[in-house]
Amino acid sequence: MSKIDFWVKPAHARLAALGIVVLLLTSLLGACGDAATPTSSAAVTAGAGQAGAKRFDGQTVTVAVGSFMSSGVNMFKADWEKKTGAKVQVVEIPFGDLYQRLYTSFSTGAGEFDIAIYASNWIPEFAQANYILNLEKYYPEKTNWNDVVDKTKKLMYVNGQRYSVPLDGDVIIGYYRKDAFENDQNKAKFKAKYGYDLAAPTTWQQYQDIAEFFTGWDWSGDGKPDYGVLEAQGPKDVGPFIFSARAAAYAANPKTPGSLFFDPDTMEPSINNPGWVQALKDWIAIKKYGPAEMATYGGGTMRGNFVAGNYALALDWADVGVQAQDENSSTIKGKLGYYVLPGSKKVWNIKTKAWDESSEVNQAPFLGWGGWHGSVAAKSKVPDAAWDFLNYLDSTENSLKAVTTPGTARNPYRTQHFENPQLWADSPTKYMDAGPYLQVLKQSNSLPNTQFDLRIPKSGRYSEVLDNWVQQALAGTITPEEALNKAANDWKQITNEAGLEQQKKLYRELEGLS
Amino acid sequence: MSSVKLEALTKKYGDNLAISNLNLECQQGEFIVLLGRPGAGKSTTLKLIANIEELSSGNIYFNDQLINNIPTENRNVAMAFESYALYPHWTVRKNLEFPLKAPGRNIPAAEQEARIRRVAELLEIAHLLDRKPSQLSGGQRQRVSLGRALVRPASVTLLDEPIAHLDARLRHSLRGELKQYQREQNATTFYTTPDYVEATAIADKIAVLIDGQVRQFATPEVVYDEPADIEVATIVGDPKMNILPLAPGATRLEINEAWLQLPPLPPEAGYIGIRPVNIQIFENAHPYAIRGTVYVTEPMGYEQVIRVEAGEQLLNIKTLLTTGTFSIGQTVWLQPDWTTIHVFDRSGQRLKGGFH
Amino acid sequence: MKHLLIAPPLLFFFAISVIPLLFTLGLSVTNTSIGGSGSFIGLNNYAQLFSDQFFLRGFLNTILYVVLGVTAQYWLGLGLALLVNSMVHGKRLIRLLILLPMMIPPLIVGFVWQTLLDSRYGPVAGLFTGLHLKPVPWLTDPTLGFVSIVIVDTWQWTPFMFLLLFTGLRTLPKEPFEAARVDGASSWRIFWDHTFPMLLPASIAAILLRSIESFKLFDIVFFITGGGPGGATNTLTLLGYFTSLRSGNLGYGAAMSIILLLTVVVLATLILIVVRRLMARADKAGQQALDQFLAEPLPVKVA
Amino acid sequence: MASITLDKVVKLYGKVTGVDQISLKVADGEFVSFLGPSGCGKTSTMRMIAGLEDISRGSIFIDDKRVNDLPPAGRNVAMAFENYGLYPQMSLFRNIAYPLYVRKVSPTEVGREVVRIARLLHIEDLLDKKPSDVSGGVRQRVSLARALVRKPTVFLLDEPLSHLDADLRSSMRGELKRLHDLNGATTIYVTHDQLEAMTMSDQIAVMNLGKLQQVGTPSEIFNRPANRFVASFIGEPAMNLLRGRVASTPEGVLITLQNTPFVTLNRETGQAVLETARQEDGVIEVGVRPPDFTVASPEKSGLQAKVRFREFLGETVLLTLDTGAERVRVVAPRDTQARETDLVSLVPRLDRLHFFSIESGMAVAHSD
Repeated sequence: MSKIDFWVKPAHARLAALGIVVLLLTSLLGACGDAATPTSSAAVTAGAGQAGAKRFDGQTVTVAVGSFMSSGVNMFKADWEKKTGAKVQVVEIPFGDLYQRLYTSFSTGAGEFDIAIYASNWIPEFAQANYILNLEKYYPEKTNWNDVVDKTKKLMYVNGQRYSVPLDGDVIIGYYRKDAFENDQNKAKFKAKYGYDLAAPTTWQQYQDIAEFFTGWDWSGDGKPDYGVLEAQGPKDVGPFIFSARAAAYAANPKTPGSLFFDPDTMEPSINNPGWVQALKDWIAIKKYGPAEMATYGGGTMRGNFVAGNYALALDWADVGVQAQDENSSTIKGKLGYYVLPGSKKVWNIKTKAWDESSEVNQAPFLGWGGWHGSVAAKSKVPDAAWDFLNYLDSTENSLKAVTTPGTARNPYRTQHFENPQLWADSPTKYMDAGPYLQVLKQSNSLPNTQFDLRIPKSGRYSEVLDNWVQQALAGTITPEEALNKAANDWKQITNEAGLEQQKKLYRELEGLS
Repeated sequence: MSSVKLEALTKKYGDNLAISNLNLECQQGEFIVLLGRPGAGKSTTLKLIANIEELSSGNIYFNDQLINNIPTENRNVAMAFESYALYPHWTVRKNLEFPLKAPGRNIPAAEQEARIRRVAELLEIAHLLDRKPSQLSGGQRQRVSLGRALVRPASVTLLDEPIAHLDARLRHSLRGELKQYQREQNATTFYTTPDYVEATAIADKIAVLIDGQVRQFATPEVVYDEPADIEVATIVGDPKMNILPLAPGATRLEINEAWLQLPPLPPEAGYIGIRPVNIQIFENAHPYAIRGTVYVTEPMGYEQVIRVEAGEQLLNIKTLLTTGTFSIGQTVWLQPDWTTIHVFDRSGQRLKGGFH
Repeated sequence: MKHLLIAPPLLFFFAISVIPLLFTLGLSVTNTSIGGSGSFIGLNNYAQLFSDQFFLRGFLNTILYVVLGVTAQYWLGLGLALLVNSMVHGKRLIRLLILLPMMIPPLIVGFVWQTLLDSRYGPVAGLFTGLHLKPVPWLTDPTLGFVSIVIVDTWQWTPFMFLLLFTGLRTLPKEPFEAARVDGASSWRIFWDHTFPMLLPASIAAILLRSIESFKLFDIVFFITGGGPGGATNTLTLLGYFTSLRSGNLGYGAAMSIILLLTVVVLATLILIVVRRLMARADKAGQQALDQFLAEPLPVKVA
Repeated sequence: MASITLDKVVKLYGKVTGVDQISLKVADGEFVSFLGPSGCGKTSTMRMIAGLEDISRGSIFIDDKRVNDLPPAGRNVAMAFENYGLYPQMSLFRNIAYPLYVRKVSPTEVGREVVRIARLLHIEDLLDKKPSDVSGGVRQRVSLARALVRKPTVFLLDEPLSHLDADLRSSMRGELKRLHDLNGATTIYVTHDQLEAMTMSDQIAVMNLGKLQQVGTPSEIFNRPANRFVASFIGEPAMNLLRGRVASTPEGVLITLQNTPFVTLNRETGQAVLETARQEDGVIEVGVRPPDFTVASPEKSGLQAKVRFREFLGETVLLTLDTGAERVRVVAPRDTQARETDLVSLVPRLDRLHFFSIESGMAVAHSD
């Protein structure tokens, strides 16, 4: 997940699902669909086997990609074309429409796209429906497989087979304002008030204390009162990911693995258990430590505001780190500290229906959204070239180039990306003090209790329902308990519609249970 | 330059009969005026001839050839619309040129130019040739519209109230010139107007249209002197002809306790008509006269019109101003000149023959 | 022959309007989702709609947006139109200025208003603080969020009303107004007796157009509040969009569309009826007086 | 009832002068027409009297009260508009009643007055109709009724008949005149139709290009036009204006047209003509109305002319003739024998000749 809101807001809502419904809705919504229709010309030409010709001469690879990730593809396009003789046609699709476009294209067998670059959360659904190619037969030729971060590797397996090529790593981490935290006066004041040292929060309670502490006075020195926290609490955006990330510490119990979203034995939703309720209460509690507008912020607006400098704490993917380096919009370059998502000393146990309390902090970093992956369409007529292009995008050299270039929407996902901070300092990002940043990212990716996002089919609907009810609780119209109970209710219905057994089987498999 | 025959033309708009059983026949080169009140069917008749409106029934012949099924563009008619219908994006010259350039006309450029010149001079718009319609006054636009109809030779020229919006001076001079021009071109012309003076002045023959029918088709003199019925009689002439109803078999006219002996009339006579100039008016009691009260007087230059209430009637009298000065409410005496009366039957039809 | 000629356009119309409508109707009685085929579930979707708290809120919101927004836009637009119409100089410039909001893309409108209403940097907040008032959470309080959307919608679409009403005003004959002045009527009376009734046809057209458009309110909400907080500013189109096309619940979304369509039709009809009644009543008073005096013999001699 | 006085009234539209220094007195109860072609300033003048337009300079008095700054409602004038200015959304009843409603007259009184006026104008059966449902003639009468119902001190009528068809125009002309005769209210009537002005007015104020050309009774205007404009604007067909050479002879002052002697004037008339002509190369403009020529056989002495068109007008014929350089129109009895292309001699009536200065266009003399 990178750079721009999860729910991209297109200037005209593009309504592009099953064409016909759209006609009516279009007239009602006052929106107009202008979906680009790429021409498919994926035929393998005779030239492919001729002597002296390049490997994929005359082939055309059509790539469907979420529009804000396109530069991470385009920057390598020309080189690969030159090398292989193939043509690459990039179809940029606004993120909001990406799922529908891919699904429609795949399910109608239009064979529009050879490569889909999309959220790894959808891999299981597409793989199960045989929309995307099992890549096992290609993987032996991949030389840098081992270098991929473990958790990212796992995202690519369905039924023990790999279906994608990784292009991005997504984990949510915490940010704080190093400059404010290291100020002696602040430190003393904080200690006096809360009885412990001011430092990056390790529990959500500390997070809340710090947020409170930095709210309502001018610690940044710009003459206006500042805020303790900034999170993306707006509707229809990244809210569900941030909220799930907060819930993980309370609800991802290492004793009952794979129980963050559902009870893996019954497929009963977990999201209304006291762990989640606590997380929601926390989330509501920090509203008063941020600006009122926080209630409307998506990921993009949150990032833009945070780097403007009036907030002590934030939660986000790797993006805030990169955005803070841009001196044109950021006032906090070099003032940023990082931490693995705070944890909790109590964690809910769905089996005993009680809190497991401990002096150890339960940390459960959250791989929200999972990152951009590329798959080859099952119907592609040029699978070899498609694989080759994806592999090229993920080559050791190119992936490093991509993750250190701003605007590519690709974040580190290979161990080599974390190893050499100097490379980051020298890259176009000109990252200042990349060491701690990379350290926290790497750690978040590799803790034993790091949690995957919900990846079973209909994850979008689960997410939307959760968002709707959580928004109500945030607005104060209903209680947190009520909200999550209603959400759980709706989740049950969605699960039933999709087929409970089928969902359970896949959920268990993806969570590593059997 | 065709003869035209209209045979039992009928035009319905829904249930509304705009033209009913209209018949008319004219020779090549004749100047025909369709005279009638607004709504009488004048414009509709022109549109039927041009096939802008579709006939409900009836036949139209040009030169004895049935042309019912020939589309407008092939009828070779030229038409000036009352609403002008100029091309707003073209100059006056281009507007005039357009009919000459139509496919199949093949008029040499020099002749085109000569025709435009001639028409522009005739209509006094030569100095306006390079302007666009939006830069013209209403009267100028009407002249351009008229010019567009006159500029090319056509089987029939149709002019729908073509000079209605011009000032009096131009109207007077133009109508003579227009007729002269059409005569030179040997053009068959249909011309509509609600103004009887215009009609009698310009027409070879007038067709008086009432309720979508031709009531009388004759030379101006005949229409004026021998109107076919009461309605025709009251359309032609200003002020209107006075129409007096007669009791059945009456031998005298009784008004305001006085009576006038009538000339011998046929038994079917229902009305007599007297033109306003044919009634004498006296300020003092006069033998052989009926009494009336002045309703209003209207002096106009050398003449005056006096309306007099006499019994149920409001009679128009036209006389010289020197006859006397009358004021509203004054009692006067009237004496018709029986030698000039028109006699109509009960249905309003003219009775033939002399009665004096 | 002539009827044959209009057949192709008719078929085309049928194809682009009736068929999709029927398709949507069909879809609305299934549980089709974007991921697969659905099966017939009768009126379940509709039944569910009426117990769906988000839908009901969105429905109510939509109606309120239409009623409040269009009312505000109408009176403001009318006021501006009258003002500009009475100006002697600078009409062109002021007209252009008034029309500007309408021409700004919704994305920018959203950004501008978010900034204007921001409780930290916004000039509106600045104004409140300047007056020693507490800054108001325009976009984040459920009620105020709703009000803000009405304000922004009004800001953006009053120009449209203005344009229609101004055009309407300019096409009114001048003479009745001069006659009324000579007759001795005050400006206020002239407005109520003449301007307003004579402008009614234009007003009806403008109100109908804006009402139907308002039912489709989408972009401003999408960009400013995203339907929040807690669904307080949701509209039916926004819900329909998210339901059908974001979470792929096509059957349910189709049912929403059908309800929206029905509501638009019913409300537009209602508006027409109400306005017709108004027009009819306007002349009733005079009619009654007339009846009264024609009924009884008069103590005057006819001249 | 009231008198109206205009004192050097000027109306400027930007830099254009619409009305130029008009001074005029309208006596109490008079019917005065403002007559002139479109754009001559007659309507502007009336609108200034009504208060619908600002007065740029000068003063307007109603009775002896200066009304420049009074709004229309304060002047107690009633006006009928060229396009009637009816209230389209109101019934005819409400239209007529409106000025009374506005003045908060009691409903009983309103009803009585409206019906009284409606009967006077024969529209009492149509009062429940809307303006769009009735003919132009009825609208015209409603417009008048609305003006009459108020019993104002001044009536202002702006081309009230211009949109009626000929029949109706002719009968309404009479009705209006009678109405004025009956109620005697001071009336100002704007028209471009000389016939309307001639038939109805006590006084006619002829205007052109924003300036007052002549004020007088219809007879004065017709028989003694003050200048070339008035002479040709009044009377239909228009007066013939012919160029004549002036010479003094023992018998008197001889006018020659086309090198043939035309008339010899007596000393009195002749002197004025002679004096003007002396300053203008010996040339004068002779005005002869079309009925004031007699058509005689060509051997008779008179203006030699060739008939170009002969147009039948009913009682008379209108001849258009060429006299070499000029074109002349003559209205003659219908039994006149002259046909197209015939040569004739035109003999003028000596007591109906008018003489204008070529340069200034001002009347020099009238031979009556």
